[in-house]
Amino acid sequence: MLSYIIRRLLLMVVTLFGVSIAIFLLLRIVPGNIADILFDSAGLIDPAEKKKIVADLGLDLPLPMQYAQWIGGLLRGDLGFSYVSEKPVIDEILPRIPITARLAGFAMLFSITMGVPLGVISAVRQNSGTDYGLRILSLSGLSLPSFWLGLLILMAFVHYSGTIPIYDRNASGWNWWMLQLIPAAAVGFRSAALIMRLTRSSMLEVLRQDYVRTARSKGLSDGAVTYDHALRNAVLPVITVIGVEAAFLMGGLIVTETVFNIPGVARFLVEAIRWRDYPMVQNLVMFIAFVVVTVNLLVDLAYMLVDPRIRYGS
Amino acid sequence: MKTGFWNDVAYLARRYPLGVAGAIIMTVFVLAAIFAGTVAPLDPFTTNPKASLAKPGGTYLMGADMMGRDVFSRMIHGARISLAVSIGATFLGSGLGAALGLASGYIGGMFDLLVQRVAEIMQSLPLLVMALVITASLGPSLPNTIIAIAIPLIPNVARVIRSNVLSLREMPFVEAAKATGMSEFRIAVVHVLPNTLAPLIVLATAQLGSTILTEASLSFLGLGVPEPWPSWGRMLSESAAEYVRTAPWLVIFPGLAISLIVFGTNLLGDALRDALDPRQRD
Amino acid sequence: MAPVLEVSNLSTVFHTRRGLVRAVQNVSFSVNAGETLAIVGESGCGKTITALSLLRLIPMPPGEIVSGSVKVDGTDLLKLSDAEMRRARGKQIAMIFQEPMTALNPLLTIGRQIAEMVTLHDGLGRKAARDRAVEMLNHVKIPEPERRAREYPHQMSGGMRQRAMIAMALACKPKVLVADEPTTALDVTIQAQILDLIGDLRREFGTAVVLITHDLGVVAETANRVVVMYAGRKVEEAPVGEVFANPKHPYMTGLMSSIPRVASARGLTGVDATARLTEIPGIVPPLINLPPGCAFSPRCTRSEAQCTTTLPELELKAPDHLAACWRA
Amino acid sequence: MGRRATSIAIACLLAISTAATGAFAQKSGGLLRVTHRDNPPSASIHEEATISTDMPFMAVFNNLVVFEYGARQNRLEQIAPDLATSWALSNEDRTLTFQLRDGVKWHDGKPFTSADVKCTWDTVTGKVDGKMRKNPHKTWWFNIKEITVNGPREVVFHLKEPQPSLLVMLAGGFSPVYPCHVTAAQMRTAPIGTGPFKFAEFKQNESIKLVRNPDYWKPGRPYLDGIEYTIIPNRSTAILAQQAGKFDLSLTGEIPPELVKEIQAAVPEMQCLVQPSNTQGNLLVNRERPPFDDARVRRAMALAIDRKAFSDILSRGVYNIGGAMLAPPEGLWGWSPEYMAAIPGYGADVEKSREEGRKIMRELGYGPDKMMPLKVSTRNVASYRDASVILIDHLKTVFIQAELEPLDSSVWYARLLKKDYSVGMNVQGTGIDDPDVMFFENYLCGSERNYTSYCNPELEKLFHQQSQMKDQDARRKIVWEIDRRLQEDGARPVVFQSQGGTCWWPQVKGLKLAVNSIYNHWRFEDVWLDR
Repeated sequence: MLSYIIRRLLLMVVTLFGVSIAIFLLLRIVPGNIADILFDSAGLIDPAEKKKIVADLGLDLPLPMQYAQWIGGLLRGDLGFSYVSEKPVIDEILPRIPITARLAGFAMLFSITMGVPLGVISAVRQNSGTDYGLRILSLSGLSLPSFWLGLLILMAFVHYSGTIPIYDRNASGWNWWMLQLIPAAAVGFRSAALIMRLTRSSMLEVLRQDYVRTARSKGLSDGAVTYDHALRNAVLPVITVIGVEAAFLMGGLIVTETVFNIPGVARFLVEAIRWRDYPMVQNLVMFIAFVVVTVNLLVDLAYMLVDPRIRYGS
Repeated sequence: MKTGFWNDVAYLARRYPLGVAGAIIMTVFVLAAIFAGTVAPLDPFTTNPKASLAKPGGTYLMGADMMGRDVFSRMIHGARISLAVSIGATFLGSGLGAALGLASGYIGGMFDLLVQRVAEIMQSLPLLVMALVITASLGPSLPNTIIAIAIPLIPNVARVIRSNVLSLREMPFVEAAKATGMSEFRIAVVHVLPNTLAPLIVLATAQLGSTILTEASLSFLGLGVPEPWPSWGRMLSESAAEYVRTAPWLVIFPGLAISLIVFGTNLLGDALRDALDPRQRD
Repeated sequence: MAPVLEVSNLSTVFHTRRGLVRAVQNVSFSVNAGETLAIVGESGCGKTITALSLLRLIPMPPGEIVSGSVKVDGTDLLKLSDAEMRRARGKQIAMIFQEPMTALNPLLTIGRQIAEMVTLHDGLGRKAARDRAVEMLNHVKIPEPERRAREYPHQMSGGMRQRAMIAMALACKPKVLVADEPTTALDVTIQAQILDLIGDLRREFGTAVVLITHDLGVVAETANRVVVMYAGRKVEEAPVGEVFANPKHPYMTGLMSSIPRVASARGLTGVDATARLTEIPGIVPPLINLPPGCAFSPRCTRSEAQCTTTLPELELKAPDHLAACWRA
Repeated sequence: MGRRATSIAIACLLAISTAATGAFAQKSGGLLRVTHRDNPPSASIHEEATISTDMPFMAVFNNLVVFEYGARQNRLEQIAPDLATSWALSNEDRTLTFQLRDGVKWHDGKPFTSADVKCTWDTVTGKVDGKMRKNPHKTWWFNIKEITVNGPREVVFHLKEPQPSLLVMLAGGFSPVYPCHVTAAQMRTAPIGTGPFKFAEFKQNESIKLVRNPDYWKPGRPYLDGIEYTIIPNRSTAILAQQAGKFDLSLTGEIPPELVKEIQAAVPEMQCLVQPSNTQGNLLVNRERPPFDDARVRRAMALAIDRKAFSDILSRGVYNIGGAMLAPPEGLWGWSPEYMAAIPGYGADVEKSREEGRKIMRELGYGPDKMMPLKVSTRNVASYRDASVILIDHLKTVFIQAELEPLDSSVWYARLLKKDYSVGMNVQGTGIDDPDVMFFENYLCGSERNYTSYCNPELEKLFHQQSQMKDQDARRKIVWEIDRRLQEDGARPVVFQSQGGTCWWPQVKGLKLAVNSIYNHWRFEDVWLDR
């Protein structure tokens, strides 16, 4: 167990190292740098001034040196300064993390609390009207563009209640909860649909298993069979998907944060890419990659915890 | 022979009614895309100041956009773009992924290790971020959008195919082929590849819908297929969304089209999965 | 002595898209306390469906028990409400399955799975149920039962798992035990141990055992009576000695001739032990649209015109020996 | 019809402002909540040329002089004191002397002196390296020879030639006085000024916050406790949020005219003004690259353009049609309608012009069966793309089959600079409605923003001539002539002059917008909230 975790942690380091090289190079393949963007925003180019900025920011250094500078700083905990705001990157990123984390957390919570029970219901009532209804609901969850959904939600709110559920850092009480849950539902709708589908098919698979028949032969009630014996087994693949979704969720977060105007890391990242704000993008992507691999590790550990076959190694 | 085929079709239709619905939806869109030139009543690019934001009905079946271009005609031509993006990206991504997965699973060793690491690295970069960076570096155009959406698909496909290949390698018929002295490459292509096709098709169909959604998201963020090409994502984002009160048709029709075609691919994908991949069958 | 289990005219069908599958048709048999009845036949002939029908574990839909009765101590299980039936399962009638690996829930400890049974039916508390589980494991001769109770199925060998399965099935001392191919998935040496265990417990608890198997060797060693099934119907029934000594139905004859061990092991007559091993040509027909006559006739070497047109009734062909064959 | 919408809005505005000044009931306090469209590239007004920086940060500063607040148009005749209490011209109008206000303090407590003024203009003229990253308005100050101080309260601008318009440029929002003792880097992130509001917070992509300067030199001002800009990149979200009452005011010029109508239909009490947003759509033709080195091709292209169609499609006819200078009635320097009607390509009969264009193209060997292929490059931004799409549509009428090439913003200007394009569609902003700003920035031989390298020494003489003129009416005649020749030469055909809307709830009082610029009225010292 311990050696497994150590092995995984080592692999994590390798992956993150790969990510750092990938994002570093990717950014520099993209045409234009911060100097171009700054001049674009001012509507002119004076080659001399541009050259000066490039030199000031060290963008004329050879790539390996730039990379070494970045990674060296990162290892020392120094993330450098944003090219755009000229403030320390850490000060820009840190306050935004809780905002996105909350949104992602609520979204995940929403998708699990909606997806798993509905998936179970759908499976238990296979081929009934309820099942068909729920399957169509989950398929539409996978079919609606999330920003479209978000826009429709905004529009409906303004139209019917005269309020707009966009981010408001001064919100409190009931209002705060609304402002958290509405975007979370918009972004979590897709994951909920996915989890529901997966729970359903996994549940159907499990319900066909011999041990479910055994459980029924023992005289257990349908409820006990479904929730105590079957569901426990059925959620295993769902857990893995939650891990995979963590990376996918990021994409949904970007558009949802845009629609609901939430100042989180996801939208910020897109802006930073647009501005070619290398220190910002590089460190943000590293952070996101770190979260993704950590979530994957945690998911695998959770899997081990739930599944004794893996825990004791067979 | 022919009656046998139709019997099979009839059986499949009864067995997977939702899949048939999906297939019909897809067929309608594909036909619209192929015959866009004949089906569309108006030129999708011609602007007309007098028709700006015209209401649906009459000449403009689904209304006109701000530029006075016919929404219906643009939707039909948009089917071309959306299908080109989704089919192109899925083919490209699944093809490369399958090749990589096959090679990785079959060659094994250092190569496999390397491919796995790279796949892991790609999977820990958020998909939309990769697509954003790629479109930004290649510039917005139809082929570039396809590439940008295809690349993030690769690792997932590669992984599935790889694990498939690993289990196939142990299969008796592969052992048997080895015993007859067949070359490794030939075994890979003749015996292993066809057996990975079923999961590949299932996976690819599942991706079809999500590629359309990714294109729509990219368009929403100002990337994706550029004007004047009428991609649905482009049509319902940006300026269209702003006129939602006076001209809701600008947002509703393309949004419905996207939802419907993705819905169709999902229905079809489910049915294909059931039919082709018994292990995942409901 | 009145039989503990009395099954009469049991018929089970499946409604499928291709048509009605008559999986079990008019099957009747009875078992006394402490006795073993074996149901034999090739796979696909309706044995397992019969077993599942006894516990009403047929998935409904598409399955349906259309007629008959399953009486345990005079109570017809088929007439019970769902809740009453659940109380009967495990308490009145329990079942063990063919594949001990998949029949046990991989995520629950053995102890918990046994304890669950006794908590449910005997209303024992947590601690008491746990003690009972350990006791039962001890009973089925699992060494270190305390430790094993805390283990998961995958940590045990196949034989051990089947013992645990038996412990679970017998934990509430059911009157009837249905064992569906309990040894098929096990090594030969383990098979004998398990069969002995079932035999011992049967005697000890006075349980009536219905043993489903295709292995005539097993039948010969453990059963008191034998029911032979083909294509969903009972085609022959007799005490074990009688059936081996004097098989009436060509299907039974065919089965016996494909297994030399039976003959040689028991030294029974009627089968030439030295004869070449013969297999019954053909396969069990699909149970949709069965021909009007004897379902075995297409494979039967002794088939004649009547066999293909008219269904033979079960008749006493010898004392206490029923068979359904025109040629017997 | 667009004209009418504008004039109604103006009438509305005047009504409010008279009501506001009439009743002496200004209330103090309150936070003014404003929407913002994007993240300002920095907080330093001198380094930026966008409303994104100008509007939120103008209230942090003071100028030497300002345009009279509440005047209908920003013009030379209506300039008021700010940090300068008075000014005088001498030495044949080549010396401009300012007397500076006493007792003014920077937000960090340091006193404001003439050195700060000298410092600011020495930096923007490039005389001193102030460590600014960029200097987009450098061309405005071409005429300044030297700046000297005469004690802490007097500063003197020495000019090369007389230039009345210099005051106009000094009065604009882009000409704040910077503190000498604060670094350029800090001015970009946390600026220090003398203005009515102090900089409080700038969260990237999130919000900008200003708070009341209690020590403001103008007694009793400002009324507001603070101003908060919330950055909402999605325009539909921003508009919905304002309609829902989350914001009092929108970023100026950001709401398309068509949407202003929509908003006012939905919320009748919302006050809106549609006015020129000081940007214009230009057709850029690379006159060095064949076949566009042929003046006939350029002329045919110019003849294909239906300016009214652009205005109708992009704004339901609200956009102005004119030359380089902003058209009347909002603009001071644009052609009168009668003058314009006689200019080729501006006539009412577009079909006639296009027929002429087709004739030219036929002579060059093109026709319906042999269209000239072309790539129209533009920035991948909605306003640029929409205009390009219309342009492409119009070019078809003169046998040109064009294809759109959208370019990432970072690539766009680099391509322009390298002249790596054939035909481009550009949308260009101008800070102040003044010919000096327009001509010297965009049409001077060798100027950085002269993307098409149009160079006409004869016309350049006229640039200087009009710049030195004192009589503004006589000057206008020359400006019209220059503009006409620019358009006839196809230097950079102006396709439309954009307008944009600004909306605010009626509780926002004392907001007075001039109609010929969006950049110069955001000091907010007279604005108050009636809540």
